[in-house]
Amino acid sequence: MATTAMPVGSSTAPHEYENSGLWSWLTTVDHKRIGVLYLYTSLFFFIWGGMEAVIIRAQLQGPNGQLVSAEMYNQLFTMHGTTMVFLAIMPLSAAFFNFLIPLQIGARDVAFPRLNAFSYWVYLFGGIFITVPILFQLAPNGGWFGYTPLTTRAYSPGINIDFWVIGLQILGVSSLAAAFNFITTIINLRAPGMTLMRMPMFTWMSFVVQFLVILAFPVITIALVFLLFDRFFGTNFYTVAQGADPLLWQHLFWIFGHPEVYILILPAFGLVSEVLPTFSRKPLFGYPVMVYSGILIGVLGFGVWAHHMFSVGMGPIADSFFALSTLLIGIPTGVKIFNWIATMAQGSLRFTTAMLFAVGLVALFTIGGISGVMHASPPADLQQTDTYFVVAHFHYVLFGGSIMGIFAGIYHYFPKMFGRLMNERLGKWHFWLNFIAMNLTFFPMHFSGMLGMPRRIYTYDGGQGWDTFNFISSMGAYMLVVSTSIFVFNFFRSKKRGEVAGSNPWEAGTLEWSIPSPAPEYNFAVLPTVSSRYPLWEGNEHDAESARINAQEGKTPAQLNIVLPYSTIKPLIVAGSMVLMFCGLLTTIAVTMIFAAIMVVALYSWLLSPLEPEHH
Amino acid sequence: MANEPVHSDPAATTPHAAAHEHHHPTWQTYVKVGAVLTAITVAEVWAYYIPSLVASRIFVPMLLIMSAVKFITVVMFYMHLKYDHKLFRVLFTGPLFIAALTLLALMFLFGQLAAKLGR
Amino acid sequence: MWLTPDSAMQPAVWNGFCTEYCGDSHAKMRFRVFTVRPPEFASWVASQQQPAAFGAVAAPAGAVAAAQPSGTIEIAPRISGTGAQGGNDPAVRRPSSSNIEGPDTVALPTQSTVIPVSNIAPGYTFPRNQAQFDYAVPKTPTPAGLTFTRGLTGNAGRGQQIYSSAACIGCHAIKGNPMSAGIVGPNLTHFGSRSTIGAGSFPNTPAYLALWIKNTPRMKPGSLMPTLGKNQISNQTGQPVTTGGLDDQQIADIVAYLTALK
Amino acid sequence: MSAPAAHHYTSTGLDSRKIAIWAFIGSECMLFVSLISTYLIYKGKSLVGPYPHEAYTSPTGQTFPPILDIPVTSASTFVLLMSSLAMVLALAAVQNKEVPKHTTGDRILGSSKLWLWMTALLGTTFLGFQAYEFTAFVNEGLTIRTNLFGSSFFTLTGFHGAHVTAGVIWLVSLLAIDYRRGLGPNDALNVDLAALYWHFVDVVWIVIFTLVYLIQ
Repeated sequence: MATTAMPVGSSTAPHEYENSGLWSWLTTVDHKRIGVLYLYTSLFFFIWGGMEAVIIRAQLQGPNGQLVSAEMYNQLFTMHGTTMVFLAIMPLSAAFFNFLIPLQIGARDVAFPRLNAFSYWVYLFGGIFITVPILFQLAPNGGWFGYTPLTTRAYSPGINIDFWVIGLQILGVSSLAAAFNFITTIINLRAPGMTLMRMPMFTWMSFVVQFLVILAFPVITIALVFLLFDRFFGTNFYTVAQGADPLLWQHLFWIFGHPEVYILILPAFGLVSEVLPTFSRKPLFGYPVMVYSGILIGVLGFGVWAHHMFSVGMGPIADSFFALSTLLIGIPTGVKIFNWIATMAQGSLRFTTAMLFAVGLVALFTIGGISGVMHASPPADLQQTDTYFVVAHFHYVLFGGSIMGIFAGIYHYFPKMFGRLMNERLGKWHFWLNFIAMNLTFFPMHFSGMLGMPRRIYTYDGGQGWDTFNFISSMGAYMLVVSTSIFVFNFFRSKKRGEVAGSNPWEAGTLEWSIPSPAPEYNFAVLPTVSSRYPLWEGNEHDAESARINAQEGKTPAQLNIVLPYSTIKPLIVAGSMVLMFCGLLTTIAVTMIFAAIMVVALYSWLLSPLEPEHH
Repeated sequence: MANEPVHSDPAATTPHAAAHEHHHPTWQTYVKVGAVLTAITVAEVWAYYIPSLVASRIFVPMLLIMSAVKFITVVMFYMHLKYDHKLFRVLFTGPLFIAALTLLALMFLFGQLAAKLGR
Repeated sequence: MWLTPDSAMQPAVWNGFCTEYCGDSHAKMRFRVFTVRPPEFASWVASQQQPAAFGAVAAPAGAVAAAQPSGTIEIAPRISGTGAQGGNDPAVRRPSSSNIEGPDTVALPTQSTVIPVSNIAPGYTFPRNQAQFDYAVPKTPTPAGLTFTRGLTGNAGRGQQIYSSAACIGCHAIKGNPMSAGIVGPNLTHFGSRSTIGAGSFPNTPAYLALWIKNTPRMKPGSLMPTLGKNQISNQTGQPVTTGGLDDQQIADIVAYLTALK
Repeated sequence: MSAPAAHHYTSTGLDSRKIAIWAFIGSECMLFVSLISTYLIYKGKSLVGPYPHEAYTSPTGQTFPPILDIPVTSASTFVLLMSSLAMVLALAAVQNKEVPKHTTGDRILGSSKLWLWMTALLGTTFLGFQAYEFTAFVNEGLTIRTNLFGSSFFTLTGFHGAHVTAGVIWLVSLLAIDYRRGLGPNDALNVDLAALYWHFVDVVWIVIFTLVYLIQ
């Protein structure tokens, strides 16, 4: 199944992916196509999670809402949280990891292309596994955090929580596999001359994120194993009657949970750090400071987890330690905000849609950051925890932060992915509607939160001062539906009829803009050399020479004597059989045995087959 | 730290520099290391069988030190951390450092640290 | 948690919410905090420790044999829940906050009188006038289609017999009623003195209490109390309740009995 | 294992898979630390059932001796240590296969097949000890359900045992390849990966042995 040669694309209309039949997508190991697959799937789940949010807002529009029952509401808000965190924002970042990292560091592909395909397929099947139950009203209903004793078999006897526990284990495997892949890629496949301090900022932030993933996911894997054993094999990790302490779950979950929220935000920081310099026509201000603050956020991220647990009574020493470490981690985040502002200062700004979204992140994330620092102090948090104030906080940092950054990234890198520009007018409509709707939806939650409206309630009595705020939030949510549909329309329309973009429509400075759009399968005709942080802006003549060669279109791998890895279906089979093996826990053990056997056979056949044709 | 940038990155070495020198220790060294590990294990178990020592305050720290020595010996000699590229040291000690801190924090939070030290 | 009201504070009531997520009933886990003066608090505590105020069997070790009033209660006209901003179901209207015409309504003390701690009346001196703290009275409308026959009069004595022989004793305990020793459900010894039922879901008036007993899962989703009303649709089986179901008269009697348990 | 196409450019001159295995070991550190901290958190908090180091008499008068059997576990620890030694000798044998005989005096002590066999055998012996210990505990009334000690102990040692089993399967696969086409210096990296994984699993047992078995 050698890869077929790529037909010569005319420089006017960018070529579609050459053999874009279904089989070529199922067997692809090309990091760019896997990135596009991640993008499509995660946008679908983002809209799916958004629909869940709209139903929640419709139910809470007025007091004593009757739209959905208590059980259905609990499944909706649990799946809204789980879908948005694990199936939308992380994979949206993964889409950019996959697509951008090799291009930014001047590599032909990731270190382990087949492992990369495996992570995508595990994510897809895991996403389906955890999303389908809601159609049968069997979705997880324990909250995205799934605190025990509620989620133990005694208090959640149904199959709902089993879907959640197994679903998260599967998605954990996908993230971990991708993380090892990207750590090795970033360390080992940088172009000649690209030292660590010359890497683009997005790759740096991804580097920190991958370390967060490999260190945080094992902890939740163990927490989930304990819950799985408690639910299926009657062990007593969280059974109070046997002397166990349910706080063990909270601690293990949040040891993963807080690094997780940095996993969600740092890629958006990276994308903004690519967009702002490009449209300010200025290098990023204080590059080394941005790198070290990213690393500091990563490392400190493991020391702050218990600020989610100020109200469980850990005692003054623990509370004050975690309050201090939480305040401490605010500093590197603040440093980043100032560096972005300094990047824009005295820059010749061009407000394209991507730039608008990037500035939107700087503004809204700062609001979210400030409201976050407020409940870093335990006495304030005792009043705010589990109220809508916290809901407002994390929607400002997640929607105002991650999603804004990811939208900036989509508008910025759409030309490189599909060869066409997204429509700027629609883009501006999308931005302004999104900006207004976001504030309309989430700002009133600060007030209903401070007035004591608890989180996760499916209904509330009138006359407690919450009615108007909830009404405004719901109206804002409906506006978000409008703005997101403008984006979806713009996305699919521009793929076919967007204005054709050359290799560097924004005149950006980093390596990914030195190759044609959409990027050829082999990425770089010749390995680029790098002597500065912005090779296309400040590169020496050697860099310019390699950039010139790489800009030529229509070369086939054979002509350039480049060997590409075989496309193979094996990662998909291993991923599929692994997920079905997990399903065996819900059905009969025989199912697990059968698919475990298939998985091992497929795994051996994958490991023993050569990665690419022997180099003659 | 886990992801400290590697300063000694060979910036513009030829694409495939001669792989760093491969002078792995001889098998005699390995056997000696094996003997040392066995000796420490025997010492640990022997200490376990002395009631006065077990009751004394230094029993736990002593065992922890011996176990740490074995840990470092295996990691340095058998896993070649001593001879291989500095990058691997960062890749291993970073996570180990965070893991150790998490362990201590958890034991403190569940009151076991005081119990252990108070013994 | 410590609340230290300043000296000028008049007796007041505070709306409380449990914010720890616990599943379907999470939205209905509410409580009230009444700020009162120490002697009132002492009298409340003392009264709570007494055995049931009605129909208590003389406990062997010298318990106070409470009087045996044959209290009767008139169930208020049909329940309708007009929430403060107009419940969205016109048929359901909330009753005006009339006092309970019960056998032993206790005259409400004015704030200034200080009750000596020793003179512990069997009832207790607590601001129970709902109108005074309207913001603390739950305004949840009752589920549509759940009605109770009007104009029934319940007899507390008969209510106690029905209570002591029905499913209630399996989950509830009443100090002084030896038959009832269940610990799954809340203790009902001083149920009559509570200001709300279902953890702040509804005001504790006979009208709401009747509906509560008739079909608890519909009144409060996620509650463990089974459906007791005869031919009400039970949430466990989905079939109308036939065996052991209570008809409206029996429910009215139980309401009288519970309301008498000051 | 497919030998990597040698001409791939790497910025550090190291093989990608070795970087990946070290990152994997770093990640596994967090996995085992979570298991170990759970064991230490629940140490001494079991309400009922056989205890690790103290005798226990149940309300019904049934007495249970301290359940941990130090001599057997010390032997299994020694077996795992020796398997680490065998592993490192196997790696040396593979790396120096083509080095002329007279100079190898100080490099190899025997063929790679011998040492791979020894490692796999010692690993399986260790698993045998574990299986014996588990069945002995179950017979003495300590199952994964009995108490906190049972749950955390069986999960911790079970996870470690699962890793040792995976290691043995990996070694046997290497042996199969060695028999089919021999393992030369260019396969050295595949054996190196297995060696690193194996030593890590041994190091985790060193920590477990001290924290679980020796410290009361």
